[in-house]
Amino acid sequence: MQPDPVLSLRGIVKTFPGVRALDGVRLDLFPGQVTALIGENGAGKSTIVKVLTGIYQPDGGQILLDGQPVTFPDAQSAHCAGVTAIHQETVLFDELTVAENIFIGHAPRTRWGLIDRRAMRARAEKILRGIGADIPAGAKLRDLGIASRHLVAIARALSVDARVVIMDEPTAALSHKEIAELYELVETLKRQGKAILFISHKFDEIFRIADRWTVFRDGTFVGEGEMAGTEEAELVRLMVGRSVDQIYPKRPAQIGDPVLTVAGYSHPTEFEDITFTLHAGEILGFYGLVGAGRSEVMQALFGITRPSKGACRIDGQVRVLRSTAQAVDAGIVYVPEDRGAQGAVKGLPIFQNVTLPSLARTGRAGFLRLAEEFKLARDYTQRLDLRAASLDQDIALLSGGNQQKVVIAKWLATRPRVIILDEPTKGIDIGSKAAVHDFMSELAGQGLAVIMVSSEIPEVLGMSDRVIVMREGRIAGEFAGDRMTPENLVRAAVGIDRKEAA
Amino acid sequence: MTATARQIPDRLTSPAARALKSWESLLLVVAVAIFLLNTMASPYFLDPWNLSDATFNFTEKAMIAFAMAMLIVAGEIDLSVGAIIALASTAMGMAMSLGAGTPLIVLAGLGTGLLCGAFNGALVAGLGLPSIVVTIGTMSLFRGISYIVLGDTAFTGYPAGFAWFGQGYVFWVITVELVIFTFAAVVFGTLLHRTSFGRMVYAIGNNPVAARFSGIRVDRIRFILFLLTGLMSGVAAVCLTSRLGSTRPSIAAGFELEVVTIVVLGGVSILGGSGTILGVVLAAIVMGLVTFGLGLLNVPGIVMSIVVGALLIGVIAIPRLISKLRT
Amino acid sequence: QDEPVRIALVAKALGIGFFEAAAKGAEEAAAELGDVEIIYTGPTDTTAEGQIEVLNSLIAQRVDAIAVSANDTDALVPTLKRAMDRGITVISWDSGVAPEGREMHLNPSSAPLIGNTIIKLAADHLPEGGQVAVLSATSTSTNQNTWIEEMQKVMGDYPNIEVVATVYGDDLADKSYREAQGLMQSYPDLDAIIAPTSVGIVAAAQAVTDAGKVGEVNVTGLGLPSEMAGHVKSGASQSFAIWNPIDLGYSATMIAHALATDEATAEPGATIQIGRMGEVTLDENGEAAMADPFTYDASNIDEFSSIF
Amino acid sequence: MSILKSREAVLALAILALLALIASRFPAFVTPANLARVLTDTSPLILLALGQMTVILTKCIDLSVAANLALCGMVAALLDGMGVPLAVILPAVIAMGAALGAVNGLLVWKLGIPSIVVTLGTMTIYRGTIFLLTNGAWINAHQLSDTFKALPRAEMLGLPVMAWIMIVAVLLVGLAVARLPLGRALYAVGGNPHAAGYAGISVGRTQFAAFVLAGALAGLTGYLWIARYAVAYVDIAGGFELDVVAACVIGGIAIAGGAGTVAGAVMGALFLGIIKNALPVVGISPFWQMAISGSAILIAIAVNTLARRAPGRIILKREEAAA
Ligand SMILES: Nc1ncnc2c1ncn2[C@@H]1O[C@H](COP(=O)(O)OP(=O)(O)OP(=O)(O)O)[C@@H](O)[C@H]1O
Ligand SMILES: Nc1ncnc2c1ncn2[C@@H]1O[C@H](COP(=O)(O)OP(=O)(O)OP(=O)(O)O)[C@@H](O)[C@H]1O
Ligand SMILES: [Mg+2]
Ligand SMILES: [Mg+2]
Repeated sequence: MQPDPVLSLRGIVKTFPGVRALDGVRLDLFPGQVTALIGENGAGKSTIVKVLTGIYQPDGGQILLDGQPVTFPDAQSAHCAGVTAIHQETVLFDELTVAENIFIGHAPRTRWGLIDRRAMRARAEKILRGIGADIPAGAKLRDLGIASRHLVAIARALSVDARVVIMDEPTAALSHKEIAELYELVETLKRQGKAILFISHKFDEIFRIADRWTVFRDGTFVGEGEMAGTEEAELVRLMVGRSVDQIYPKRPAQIGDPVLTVAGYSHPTEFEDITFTLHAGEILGFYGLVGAGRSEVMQALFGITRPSKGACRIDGQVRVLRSTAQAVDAGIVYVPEDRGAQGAVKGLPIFQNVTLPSLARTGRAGFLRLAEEFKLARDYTQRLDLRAASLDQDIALLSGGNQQKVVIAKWLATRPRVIILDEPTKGIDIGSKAAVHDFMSELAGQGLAVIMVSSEIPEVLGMSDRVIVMREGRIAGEFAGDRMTPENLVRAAVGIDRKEAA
Repeated sequence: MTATARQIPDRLTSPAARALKSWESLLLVVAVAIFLLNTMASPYFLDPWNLSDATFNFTEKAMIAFAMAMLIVAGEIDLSVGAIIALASTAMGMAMSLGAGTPLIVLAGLGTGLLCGAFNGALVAGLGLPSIVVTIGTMSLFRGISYIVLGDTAFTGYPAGFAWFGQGYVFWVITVELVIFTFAAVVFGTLLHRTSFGRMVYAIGNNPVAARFSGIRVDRIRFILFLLTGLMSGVAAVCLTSRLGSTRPSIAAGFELEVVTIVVLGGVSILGGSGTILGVVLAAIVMGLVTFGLGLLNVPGIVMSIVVGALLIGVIAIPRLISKLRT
Repeated sequence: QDEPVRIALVAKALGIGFFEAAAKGAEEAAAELGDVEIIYTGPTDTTAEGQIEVLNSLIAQRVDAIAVSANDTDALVPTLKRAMDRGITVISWDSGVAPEGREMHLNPSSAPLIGNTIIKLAADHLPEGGQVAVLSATSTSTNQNTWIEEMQKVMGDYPNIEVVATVYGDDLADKSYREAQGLMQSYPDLDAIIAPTSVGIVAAAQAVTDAGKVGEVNVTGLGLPSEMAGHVKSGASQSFAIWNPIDLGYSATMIAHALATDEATAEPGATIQIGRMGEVTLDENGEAAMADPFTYDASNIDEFSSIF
Repeated sequence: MSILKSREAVLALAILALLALIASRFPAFVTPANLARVLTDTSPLILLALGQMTVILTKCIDLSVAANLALCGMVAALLDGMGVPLAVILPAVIAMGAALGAVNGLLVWKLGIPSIVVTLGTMTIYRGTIFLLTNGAWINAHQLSDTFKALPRAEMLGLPVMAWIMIVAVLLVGLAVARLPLGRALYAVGGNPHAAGYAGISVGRTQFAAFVLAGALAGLTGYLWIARYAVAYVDIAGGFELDVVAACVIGGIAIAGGAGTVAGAVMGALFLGIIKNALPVVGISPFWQMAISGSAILIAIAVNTLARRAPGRIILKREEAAA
């Protein structure tokens, strides 16, 4: 028998200029239960979170708390009503202390209206201890590493006496050790009778912790139900509107000659002695925990950071890569992990984003030729099945997945020898993910050498011909063929071998 | 997978339709309105020679404004342009006192402009310091060097030929400065809107990190933009020195803010990433018309600056206010 | 001729008491002459570029005469030449422009006389001799520099007086104040500050008062009675000098009118009638001096402080 | 070691070194009486730097502070001329300064116009208004009442009231920034404006508050300035806005917002103030002063920015640490 929902949304509508992000959706959250919210990129999941936390005002519909209609005119009031969230974006401030980060907006005050720093600190320490985080409450946030920051974000969500806790893709930036800790936390919260809304694109975790599910598609509600007895395929079908049969369509490719040889690449603080060879037509996976330094190595190969030692050969020739421009000239391109900051040039139209590194080819003598640019952009974006209204639309108006396609198109248009994809499917829904994988296979099939950095084991195993595992800035192992098993990868990534030896 | 490929149209709105709704058309309307107002307000306004004199109110500042516009589009700013003029003018005076002829004097001015630009560029692009504060510093430094060289003296007695730049006419009422201004407008307009370089400038202004991750040599372009701004300050120094016929360290005081005002009025976003040279040209003309028209009515300069300040805020605020009231 | 004669009186900057007083004198001359329209104008701050923009608009209005107190001897020359090319009479007054840029220049007084006066004002109160310092306006202002130069020339007449420093207050109250403070700091035995500028003298007197050195350091130079009245009474300034700015504006207008209507021509040796002020004679540089500076002290300050 | 890492400590050392350098050429400069004088002279810069700091923390800039100061000062002088008692003038100019700041703040908050554009415009408007008020005329010492002029120079415990007012303002702003939710919000808004919205902090309202504070301080300084120098005219404190920004930058306030301290701003202003006061005294030619202060600014920026640069993430553990 089902208890009454703590929080219900009915007929919520939210429109942005040109987009109807939510179109009369409903959602129920029950005490002591985890409800998973599932949907493609741009389905409106984060938007509903923002409506629930008072950041956006709905254009229509009702929010019912214990059956009573309420409004959340700002973030404060949602807080007071006991609704708290770990947002998809980080909501933290570098220059403030951990305690201040946890309590900003609702800090305890003294009689004089001043912030009561002692009380704030004590309460912060208590919360941090409660989630097993060993972080000094007085430290400045900027001195913390990524994992600690995440714990602070969680502590912040727990700092109010919440009845409803929302987690919007909380695991996207976590490695599996922290993910395991998060699961425990969710269990604790459930036991405390809190209602939890859990948003994720990863089905394994949804099946592991959720009790109920709700699916959105294109801003509309398409269904809800109990987790027990529901098949993954059914959820996927509801979500995408069709069935997605093959998730990892790795085709056997013709592995050719070595294209890229990296020998002894080192950096004073980030990585050391990186040595590997990449062949034409090969997909080389790079696995490791978040913060293992994979992105750092890739960015050095792309000329962003300079290695202090080591050499890199392309097609047998030694190339010194001091800038991204030189890397592109040498035929190495990089699809960054941080799409918003490093990938898309928001403010420029799609076609200009695509031609940015190819202007020498589309133009003549330094002058632009728009017709050529449109042609190039059209060719590559259509091959990637981009969904856009027009090519001179600002890239910022596209959904995350489509922005990723533009960035990939941008690099393919330079006809590279090596393409590095850093977490190419992070935060991408299952349908688009399949498209990206499909396309990677196709590229490799055409003889392109591909490096894929990923933190998802199924993806690494499903797509790679060979896997290199990194730990703390060093190569911890290389696996191919039969040795490419989840156990081997995880052992190498967390360094279990070493611990056992000691 | 190409089976499902859909056609994406290149454009939904034609460039002409866009132009009609642009900032530049608004400025054009403002310029025409002020022109008509001036014609009605003063009988002296519609006189070719007077209009020709009026161009001096903006030509030198506008020359710098073109380069500054590119710099601001790229997300940087240079507040030292007035000081560069002072230093370049001082260098020209030194060249003259060493017996140099007109060509060498001009070269000294342009060269100094380039050097100052390179100095700013090295600090901003090379060391990665924020341009607004760097150029507040070099603003004192460059002008300070002028003061060290000149003290309370002045350079006078430039050769007769040198007067051509700031006082000469190319044809009838068309001044040399107006020709340089027009030429600079065309060159910078082409550079920003028709070349790969210009495209990269926009990319840097919108997202410098992503621009770098797209294989653009961001720092090199920033450096070049500071060089260009220095160079154009040098050109303005040649014109202004020639027009004044003398050099003092206090020359071109306060130019930087007027240049920035022209650029911003021209619709260039101070946050970088958007704006056009045409807008800057129109803004320069609007400023010139306003100051000259009010000057003919003997309105004190400070009252004119109120008008310019109000214009600056008003032109930006009113469209926003209207769209706010609509929703 | 129905059109009035339009004479533009251009100040170094608007708002300075000295020039406002001169404008009064110009209006007085206009009333006396009849049929004369005075356009009193000037830039907002004391820059040559600002003055040029003002001059351009005057040229465009085809005024009959321009009488300018220049912010820069040389920088205005090309513009003023253009004015003369278009048939406008150009003279300078108070602070001059180079001879190519004007028909004549009206000095408020003769430079040697002023140079001598300012040092004499200081020396008169220092029978034993002592240290004096000069607080000037901007380093580029022509008249200040000429006066200081003339002062240096006659230093031989005051053997016990030592000029220890020349500093610049840029005609800004706060900078002048700070410079005066700096002088007292650097030269603890300083006996007098000579400020041949109306902004500087007031600021220096204030600084001396604030430093509690009234009676120790005497502030003198050129200033306006209305602005200096308080400091004379407090004793911060024993005496100072100035010519009458009303007379100066009056004379400049008279001369501009005479030249514009061809009643007189500006050439060396020419004599020009200037109404109640009598006449002036141009020297070989085309310069003329109006009158001697007049010294104000406690005995006569009240009489003049309400006038200018 | 960690003390040396703090920007404020480095700046304090720089100030001491500067004083030592000056003292070696001119010992009288470091006498307590003279230092008190320098402190008093620098008070306006410190007061404005406090306001500017809060504005810069929120990712804005206020170029209109000097014009605001001049306008409020002129109004104070005019009110005094009308016989209004000082007890009324003082709150009136502070309120007026705050109102002028509020105009900036509203344009930034409600219309989203970049602050540099807004304040570039209001800077000329405010200054022009002074001209309209007085037709450009100066108000001189003899036109100001004695009580009006006396307040900032009256001495208490060896320091003029002007310096005491500054000290009180520093303490109050320091307390507000450290202990009021609004003060902490300044850092949040400047450090991560997007996230501030999620934390329930209105970016626009916080920026508005910073502008109002900067304006109120400018209004107060306007009175102090006019009373101290005993003269009011259009061009008072012309160009001072850039000195104020320079003081903040020297004090380590990040121009990109979100980082900086009250102590830093105060010391940045003191650093500039000492240089400005010392140069005439130690007998450096006036023509060198500008170049020297320009170089000082450049060196300070370079040191501040390079010191702040992130040292990298340091993935590689040192062997001994790992063991
Ligand atoms: N501030 C905004 N302005 C305009 N459109 C917006 C805004 N925020 C969201 N949208 C649009 O609303 C839709 C829903 O976005 P939302 O962020 O809720 O998706 P999501 O389901 O969270 O996707 P993802 O899985 O990628 O996080 C998208 O089309 C998005 O482009
Ligand atoms: N100390 C930190 N402070 C801020 N951000 C961090 C920190 N550590 C890691 N990150 C961010 O977290 C993300 C992952 O870290 P990082 O890129 O170092 O991991 P990686 O092992 O190189 O590879 P991967 O991209 O697979 O996670 C990046 O976006 C990075 O910017
Ligand atoms: Mg989302
Ligand atoms: Mg990474």
